[in-house]
Amino acid sequence: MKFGILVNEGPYQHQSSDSAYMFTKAALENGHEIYRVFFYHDGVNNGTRLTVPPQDDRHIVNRWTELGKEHNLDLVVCIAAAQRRGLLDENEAKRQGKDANNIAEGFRISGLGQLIEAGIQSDRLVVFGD
Amino acid sequence: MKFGILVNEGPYQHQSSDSAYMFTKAALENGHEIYRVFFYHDGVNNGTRLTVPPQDDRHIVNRWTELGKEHNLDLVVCIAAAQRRGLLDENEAKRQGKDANNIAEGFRISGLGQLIEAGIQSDRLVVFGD
Amino acid sequence: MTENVTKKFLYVNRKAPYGTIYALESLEVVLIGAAFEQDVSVAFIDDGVYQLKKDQSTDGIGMKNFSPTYNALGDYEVTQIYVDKESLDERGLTADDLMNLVYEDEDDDYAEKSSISIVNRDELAKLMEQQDVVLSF
Amino acid sequence: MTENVTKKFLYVNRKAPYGTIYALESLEVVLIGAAFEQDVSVAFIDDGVYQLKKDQSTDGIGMKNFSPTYNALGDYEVTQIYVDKESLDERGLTADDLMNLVYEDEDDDYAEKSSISIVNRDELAKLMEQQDVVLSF
Amino acid sequence: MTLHTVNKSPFDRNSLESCLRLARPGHSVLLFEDGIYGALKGTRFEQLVTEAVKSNSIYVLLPDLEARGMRADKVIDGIKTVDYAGFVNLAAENTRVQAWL
Amino acid sequence: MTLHTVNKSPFDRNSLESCLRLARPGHSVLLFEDGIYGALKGTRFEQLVTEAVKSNSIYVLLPDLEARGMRADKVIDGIKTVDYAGFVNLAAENTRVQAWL
Repeated sequence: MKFGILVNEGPYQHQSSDSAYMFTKAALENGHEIYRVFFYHDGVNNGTRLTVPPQDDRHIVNRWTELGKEHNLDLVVCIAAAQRRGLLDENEAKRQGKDANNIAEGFRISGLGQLIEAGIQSDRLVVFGD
Repeated sequence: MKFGILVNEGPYQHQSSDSAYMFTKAALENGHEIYRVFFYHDGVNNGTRLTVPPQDDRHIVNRWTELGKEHNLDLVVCIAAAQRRGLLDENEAKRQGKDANNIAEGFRISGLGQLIEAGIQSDRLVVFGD
Repeated sequence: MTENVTKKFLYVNRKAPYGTIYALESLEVVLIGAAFEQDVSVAFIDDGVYQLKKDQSTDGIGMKNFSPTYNALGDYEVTQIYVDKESLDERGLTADDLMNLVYEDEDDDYAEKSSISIVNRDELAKLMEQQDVVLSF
Repeated sequence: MTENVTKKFLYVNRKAPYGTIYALESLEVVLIGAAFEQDVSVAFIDDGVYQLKKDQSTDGIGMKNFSPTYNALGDYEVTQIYVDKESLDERGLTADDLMNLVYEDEDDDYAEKSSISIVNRDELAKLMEQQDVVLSF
Repeated sequence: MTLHTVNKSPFDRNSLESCLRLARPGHSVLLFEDGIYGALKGTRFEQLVTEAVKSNSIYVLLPDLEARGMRADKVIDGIKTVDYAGFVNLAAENTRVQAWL
Repeated sequence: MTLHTVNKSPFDRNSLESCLRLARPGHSVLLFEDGIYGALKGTRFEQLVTEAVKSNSIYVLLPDLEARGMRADKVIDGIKTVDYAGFVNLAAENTRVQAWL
């Protein structure tokens, strides 16, 4: 079965990102497919490569990147939400005249249409938020 | 009277940062002093220079920077909370081996002791959060 | 862009405007989603009903008043807007307190009709059960 | 670092652990604050009382179990921990459900004593009213 | 005296009820952000707040009220409206500010 | 059939009550994250949830329960515990998943 995942909160502040990760991992382990993980609202902050969590804690961003690499996941950060919150890739930084970008490996920035598309193409859409 | 301000949430997702700004501005306009504005939890995300909000919306980060410049405010981002969430200045980026930083003008990164100190030195500490 | 599938989408709004951004960013999803020609409904439950309160005026808080954008829903052919009656009741609100959201009915000589249906618990529960995709904000 | 002022600090915890980070980051403030030699109290109210539930085991959720850190409070001379009785009651919890937080009383031959006081509404309200600084998480 | 601040809707969160349970007589309570919904007539919480007005000074932040399409005439009798400067004054006049997050 | 998910404490938020009001008989409800507090015996919400068990299948996520120091024997009779794989199964078995955020 094909799942779409929506993550509405950033890393560490709320458990939503942890729960979404555990759900996604369990779905993959049980033979399901993940059509897309879409990061919206503060969820876009899951896609920054600048986090340095304490060494005895989980690394939420790297965990997504690694799961993504292993299973060829489509990790999509909403562009409108990302602009409000300061999450940029190289192209966006250039386009907005910013001197740095902070997107993590394995994430890509795209429009809200990708969320609707995930709703259409997935058998189930599961939402994690506050 | 000397106020200390604590901001616990990031920009745009919650009104906390807006309310804290409006309160701080009103306090200054009414002749009070702001000892320090301390950004904790997701509040650290108020200190990123990479946001690009829609043109017809307020620019929360720049607004803090400008108010800070005008009134010589001490805008302090908690280092531990900032590390978890990916908010770095140049020194921190170097120290952590990161290839970019994202702190905005007028903010500085420091320890939680600065919050306690704000509690000790201010006449009133006002907390804005979720 | 996508296969030619039509699904029933429901957007569920349970949060008040301005205190958090969910209401605004939910509306942005609904507007973008309208381009996909799905069967779209929007529900306002609990504090979500406050999103439709008329006379919003945000000058004093320095935030953008996005409530006029709800008026655009009709032009985007988002015409099925459901408001939970119990949520209105416990807030002391009636239909008169809400913005008058309308659309032009193509099948009825472009007559202007209200997009808002005030529904009871049972009607709302049934509506939810008919959906393919439920997006919660 | 600071002038030689002693103030009464109260940390108010009203949120459950793990669902959000407030409990953990509040505890970090309390520990750092302990170095400032202020008069520190910590209150647990509403879902905050769940922070002190014993037997926490986070292996299954992949998050760090930070509950053992509460045991360090006594060593940091944070010995005034107040738990709201009404909050325990409506959750069906008693003192036995909580971690046994203790400190060694210097003034009583280092006898081990409980840091936790279970207080009623009136005691808690009075405690709050005695503070110079109230930090809420 | 304490200024208590409540920024969440009483329908969504328990912070207003918790605040009113633990605020002492004579204390002030400011309702702002989504907390303003607790100040309104006709809601399920009207009685609770009307009762509180008898022993506490209750304030509501007008800019937050107006943002949400409400006006001062919708506010429960005895609740006073303030602007941000009034919020600052309340924080200064009281001995401490306690936020009910 | 719908799988409803509730991730907040019923003491803090209204999402459990709202979910149970609008879930239809036969629907499933999963309590996870801070939502697990709604599954416990002895709380102010026990009766509400015990009543719901009669018409709905209620589940609680065991890893979230254990993280918070609770065990399966504290759970209201009739509520079933699941792990993340069980959560995935529930999402797959039902026609849709509705989150009560």
